[in-house]
Amino acid sequence: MAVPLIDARGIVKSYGQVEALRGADFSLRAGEVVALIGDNGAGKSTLAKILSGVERADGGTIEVDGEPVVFGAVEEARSAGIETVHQDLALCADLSPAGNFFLGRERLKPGLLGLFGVLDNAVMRRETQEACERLGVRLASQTAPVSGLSGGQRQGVAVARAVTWARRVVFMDEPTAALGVVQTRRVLDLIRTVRDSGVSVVLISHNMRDVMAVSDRVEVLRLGRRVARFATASVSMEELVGAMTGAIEQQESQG
Amino acid sequence: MAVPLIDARGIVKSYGQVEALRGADFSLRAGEVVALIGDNGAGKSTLAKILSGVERADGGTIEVDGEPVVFGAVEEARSAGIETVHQDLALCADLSPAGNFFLGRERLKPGLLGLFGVLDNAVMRRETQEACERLGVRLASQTAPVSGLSGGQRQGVAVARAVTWARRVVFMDEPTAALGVVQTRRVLDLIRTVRDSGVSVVLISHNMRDVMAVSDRVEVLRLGRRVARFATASVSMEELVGAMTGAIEQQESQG
Amino acid sequence: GDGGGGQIRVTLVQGLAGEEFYETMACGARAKAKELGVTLDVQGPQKFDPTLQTPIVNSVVAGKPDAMLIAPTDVKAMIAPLTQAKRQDIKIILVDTVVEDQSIGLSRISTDNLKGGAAAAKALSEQIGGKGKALVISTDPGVSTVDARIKGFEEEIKASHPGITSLGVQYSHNDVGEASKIVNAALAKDPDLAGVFATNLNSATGAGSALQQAGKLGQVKMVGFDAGPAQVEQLKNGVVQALIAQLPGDIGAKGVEQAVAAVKGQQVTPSIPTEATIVTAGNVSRPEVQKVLYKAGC
Amino acid sequence: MKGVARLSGPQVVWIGLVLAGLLVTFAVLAPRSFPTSFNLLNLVSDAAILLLLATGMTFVIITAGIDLSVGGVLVFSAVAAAKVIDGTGSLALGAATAVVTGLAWGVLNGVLVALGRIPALIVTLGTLGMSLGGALLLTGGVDLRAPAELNLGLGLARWLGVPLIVWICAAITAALALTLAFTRFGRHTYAIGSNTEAARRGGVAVRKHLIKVYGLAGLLAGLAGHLSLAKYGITGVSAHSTDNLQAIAAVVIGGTSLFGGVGTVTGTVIGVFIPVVLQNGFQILGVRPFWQQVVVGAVLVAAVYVDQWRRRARDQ
Amino acid sequence: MKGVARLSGPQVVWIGLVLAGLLVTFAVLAPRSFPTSFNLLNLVSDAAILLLLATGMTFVIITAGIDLSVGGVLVFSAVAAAKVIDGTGSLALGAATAVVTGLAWGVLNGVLVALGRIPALIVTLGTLGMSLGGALLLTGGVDLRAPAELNLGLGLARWLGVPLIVWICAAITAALALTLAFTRFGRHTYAIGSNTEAARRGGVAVRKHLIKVYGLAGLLAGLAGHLSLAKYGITGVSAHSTDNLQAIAAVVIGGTSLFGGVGTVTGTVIGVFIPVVLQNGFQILGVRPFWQQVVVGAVLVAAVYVDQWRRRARDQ
Ligand SMILES: Nc1ncnc2c1ncn2[C@@H]1O[C@H](COP(=O)(O)OP(=O)(O)OP(=O)(O)O)[C@@H](O)[C@H]1O
Ligand SMILES: Nc1ncnc2c1ncn2[C@@H]1O[C@H](COP(=O)(O)OP(=O)(O)OP(=O)(O)O)[C@@H](O)[C@H]1O
Ligand SMILES: O[C@@H]1[C@H](O)[C@H](O)CO[C@H]1O
Ligand SMILES: [Mg+2]
Ligand SMILES: [Mg+2]
Repeated sequence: MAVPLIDARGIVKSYGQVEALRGADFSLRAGEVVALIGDNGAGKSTLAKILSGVERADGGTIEVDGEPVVFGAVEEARSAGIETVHQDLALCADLSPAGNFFLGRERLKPGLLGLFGVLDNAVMRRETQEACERLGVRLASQTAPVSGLSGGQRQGVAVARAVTWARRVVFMDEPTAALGVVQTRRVLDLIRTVRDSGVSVVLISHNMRDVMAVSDRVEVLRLGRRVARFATASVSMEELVGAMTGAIEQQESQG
Repeated sequence: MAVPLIDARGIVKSYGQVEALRGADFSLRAGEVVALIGDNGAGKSTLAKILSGVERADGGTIEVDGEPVVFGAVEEARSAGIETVHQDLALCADLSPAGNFFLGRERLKPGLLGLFGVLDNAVMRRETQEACERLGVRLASQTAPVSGLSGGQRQGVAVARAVTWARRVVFMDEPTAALGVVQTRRVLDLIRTVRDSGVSVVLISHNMRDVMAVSDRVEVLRLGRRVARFATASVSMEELVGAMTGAIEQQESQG
Repeated sequence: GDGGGGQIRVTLVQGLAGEEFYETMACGARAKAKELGVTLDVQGPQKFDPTLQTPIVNSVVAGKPDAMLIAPTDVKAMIAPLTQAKRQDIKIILVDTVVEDQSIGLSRISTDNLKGGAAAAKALSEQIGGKGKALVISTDPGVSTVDARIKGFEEEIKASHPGITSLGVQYSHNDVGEASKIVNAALAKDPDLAGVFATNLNSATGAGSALQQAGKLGQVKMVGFDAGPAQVEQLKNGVVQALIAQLPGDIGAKGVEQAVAAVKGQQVTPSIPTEATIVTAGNVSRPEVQKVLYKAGC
Repeated sequence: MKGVARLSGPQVVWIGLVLAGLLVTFAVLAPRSFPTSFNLLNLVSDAAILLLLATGMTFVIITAGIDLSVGGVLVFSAVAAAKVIDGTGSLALGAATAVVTGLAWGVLNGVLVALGRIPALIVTLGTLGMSLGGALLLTGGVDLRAPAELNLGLGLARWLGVPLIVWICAAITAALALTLAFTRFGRHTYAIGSNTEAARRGGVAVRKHLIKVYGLAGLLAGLAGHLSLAKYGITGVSAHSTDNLQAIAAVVIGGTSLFGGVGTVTGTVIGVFIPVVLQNGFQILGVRPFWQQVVVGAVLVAAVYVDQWRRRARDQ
Repeated sequence: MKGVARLSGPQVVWIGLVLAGLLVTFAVLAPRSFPTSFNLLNLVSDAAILLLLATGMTFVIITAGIDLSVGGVLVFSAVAAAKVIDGTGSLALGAATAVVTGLAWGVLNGVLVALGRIPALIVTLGTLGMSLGGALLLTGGVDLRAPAELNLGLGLARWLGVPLIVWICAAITAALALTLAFTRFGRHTYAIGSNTEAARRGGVAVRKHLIKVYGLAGLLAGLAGHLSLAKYGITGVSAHSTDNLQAIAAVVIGGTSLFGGVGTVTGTVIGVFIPVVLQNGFQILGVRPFWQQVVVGAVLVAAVYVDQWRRRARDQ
């Protein structure tokens, strides 16, 4: 079997007194969609933050392509091809949708102006608009700051951004929580498209129907530990809920 | 037929160039659960904010119990018995769950200390914990600020707060977006319980299954206008989606 | 002090640290202290302000020197901390300024700022031929030394120079740029402005710059206070026409002499008035005037 | 235990240790001058009036506001008190005038901030100019003297060997520390600074509360004016231009964020004493004034760095 | 059109109208003194150096930071330049020294803020003391004179009748206004102030950028030091204690939020001129100094109120 793309073992993370992760494992292969599920407060977002370089683990090891890594900063995870849709979206409220979409990857004007760092706002606006429309998200104004967007519009921008830039893995922490019916369907389609293009997807979601619909495998977190892993094809919704709530305990089997 | 509890007509609201509401109508009777649905950016949250006194409409009329009202401030809506779970939750990140739960309604110590405005933190903590647990939301620490809570835990606090204090109406803007499977189920149950106790519920949600499960009626917003209303019992999910996306147009009929 | 038989320890508390007048005073005091073989510490607040000077006096007193030279920043507010110092048996010598309580200060060595202001008025009157509009630029109201100079200036104008119209005082908050703005606006309002009395260095610098920019140097006459190297340079460049020089170095040296005498139980002189000299381009190179110019560091 | 935590918060522990470290260092370096009751009493007495200003500032900054006007309000109140005492001969009336005048300026600040929605920085910069200018108009630019009964009475009075002014400032600071930590008033102060919009939606009367908070800061500045009149015997029209920055610095050193929502009065108390102790210590050690400026600046940064660093370490 | 909007933002329109209103009012009230080319040129010339400081401060405040050290850095750089010119006789070397010295102080601020994570207020309060104390140590507390070539050369030089110093400050301000509005550097500045964490997660090198921003503010303060040396002919060791507050006030009057994320250099330019025009106008009208303080304070608050109020009206 090929080396996993990401293999995290025994990840520990505490915030003051609260132990968010108590030795969590997680693995992901190239080109697969893995759903990461668990009850509220199970540690899913914390794990996603650690694996995308936003937070540092207190303990445990992370390997990417079999090589141990320590993500000291987001840039390092990003240059490893990892993008993330955070649950809290992490947008700059005062910037426009395009400003957020291209944040840290701004397009510059061609020629001399570009050398001075002058932004090509027209191009960035157009590309942002296209990416959002692909998700069915309509933006009333392209220049107004995102603080004026509706919840779903904001989430659309964040999802479109991550999907556009990811080269190897995209973490999606509740990417459809605020999206409308149509937009949600489009995101699920997009997840499949992305996977088909070779990028792995980690989907964090409380919507079991969505999980069943797009994932290849499911990993279940409970109280900061991985308590079960399933192939989606061979698991029922009841089993998933049981694993999350602790009604069903599965022995950890190394995959 | 009885006078509606809330009857809003022709509500208009613009933010700069963006017209969020372009003459929206909405009505709600005592003791019913009405789902307010619509595409992203349709104006649902804006309407909820206006009806709960958070924002002021640019035009249109609002009647409560048949009397025209102008909510100049949140306090006025609150004293009319209206509570709201906002989509952005509106919690004070630096306060504890109990601090948020009792914000503006703090419990004071009995006796002399109370006259000095001294808080009864123990009681507030206990009651907050109980209210959250009723929703299945576990809080690791009762004294830590809510900035450290997971997305679902925060939402749990906000929902528990609104439900506890509402006397006549509770607006719930995507109350289960971040909640786990069990917690979502509990909230739906709670909506029914609340309704049975005589409090009306306005549920804003993109989850059509939840809408079908708990609502008595559905009102559909599209591009800032009400475009359809249905009795839940006699509508299909396809019809709802059609109305939201504009595939199905319904003549406005006065209910 | 602590050491009993050891060296005599004296502390000088300036009215304002980092100001040429007081730094020159410190130089004079240091040289004298070296000559007499006593230890000298220098402290001073960052503003001429009793609320800032009080904690400094308290700290100095906690260190129990044998004597303290101090330029009190207020005639009244500094009485309380100095009384405390006196009770700790520290010999107090007042330099440059004084307090109202006559029992404080075994010796008082001070310039008469009132007289200095009057001298400035005379000098300015002479420069502008006894007639025209005159503007005063000061730092902040409530600084006793500067207030005294203004008072002396205005009284002298009123009493003996009927041809001069006083335009009153403007305050620069001791900011060069502010002083420049003030003079600019004054020139816009009164293009026939004849003279400026700048009560300290920063006021003179800002005013001078404004006059220079407006091409009015020499046309509008200026009299400044204090005679540090920068001011003398201004005098030589024709930015100011006269300076009122005090004798800070002398004051410092005499202060140390008196302090040592007091500690040793010898006779002290209760009051030593010091002179204010008018320095002009005409007399600046004379040796007796050279002597009163302030030293640039030591 | 919980009560103590609320009063000081974990962040106060480290900065408190920094202060303790400074005290020990100076005591070791100057054993015969620094740790004397004479010196420590002077330290406390020099810090007392600033403490009042900084305590008011703590409330203001926790609401994510700022008050640059305190020095001007202090002076204006002192002038008003001096005039009233002069006119009526009543010390009590003078004290009342100072307090009421301060309150009035504070309420004006609060109204402009809360109802006018003008940035607090601009409002209080404006009222700083207005109050100082006003004080100068009242006095003609000349410092007024306090009547001797005040200067020699309240100004010198002691109880158990400690100046009465210190007792007054300490008592008020303590009462306000408790208010901030344990009462509804304090809770609403934190809520507004944490998220004004959420506080409003939660039903906190945000505007009214802001007016009260700025009013409190003004009232304390007014009282500080009276005490300063008693202590120094003058109104000090030119002496308070850096009070605002000193108070703000004390609040921030004490762990309160300029962005609001967090902070304690206990932290502020420590924040008041760190610069005061540094200056006193270096003066006693005989460090030259220019070096003092350099060293105090450097140690201040280092002290807050230690604080931040230890806090972060704890959070991991 | 979009470009213009980005440069100034809608908020600048109203405060710009307020400034225009003030100019017109004074011109009408004092037609023979105020609107003369002599006076207007003086206004511009008085504001030029502050403009540099305020422009640097604009970048800093948009990142939700603050820089109290500008006055100290200005003085330190002026002293360094004066010493170097004195030693080497080279004016160019002096200018370079001032700029590099300012940059160094700014980078120190940036490093302490970005890497040390110490609140910017404390860092820059510390470096304010350090730079001022350092300047005093270098000069022994005695103001240094600029060499005559500088004072009479750059200090007096004009081009098209306008002082060269004004041209320099205007050109730099314009370049930085464009940088903030149209370049990646500006975009990242806004992003950090808007939401540091989101900027970090988005891959903006937050720390490096903050160091650059504080470095820029320091560099501008250094240059301001050199220009001030040329203009006033003196290092002004005691003359710049209110520079920081003046610059901050200008930035906030110009519509930049102390909480970061929004603001423009164009607004700051207007914010620099409003107090300058007020002061000049009232002095020309013959308003007495103490009244000036009162009236300037009141009009300042009113001006920003009009601005806020009109902006809100527009938003409805
Ligand atoms: N910054 C923080 N400070 C303190 N505690 C935190 C912080 N972040 C997370 N926690 C705690 O860690 C635990 C796990 O949080 P996390 O956000 O990872 O949960 P989650 O599985 O994503 O839950 P949800 O489904 O509700 O989003 C929670 O108990 C939470 O309170
Ligand atoms: N404060 C604001 N400033 C500017 N525009 C706003 C503001 N609030 C809402 N809008 C705009 O109004 C429209 C309606 O927004 P609203 O939040 O009401 O939508 P919604 O129906 O709740 O959408 P969602 O399902 O995504 O939450 C959107 O186009 C949004 O961009
Ligand atoms: O001459 C000096 C100064 O210039 C200072 O400003 C106050 O005290 C004086 O005596
Ligand atoms: Mg989560
Ligand atoms: Mg919404």
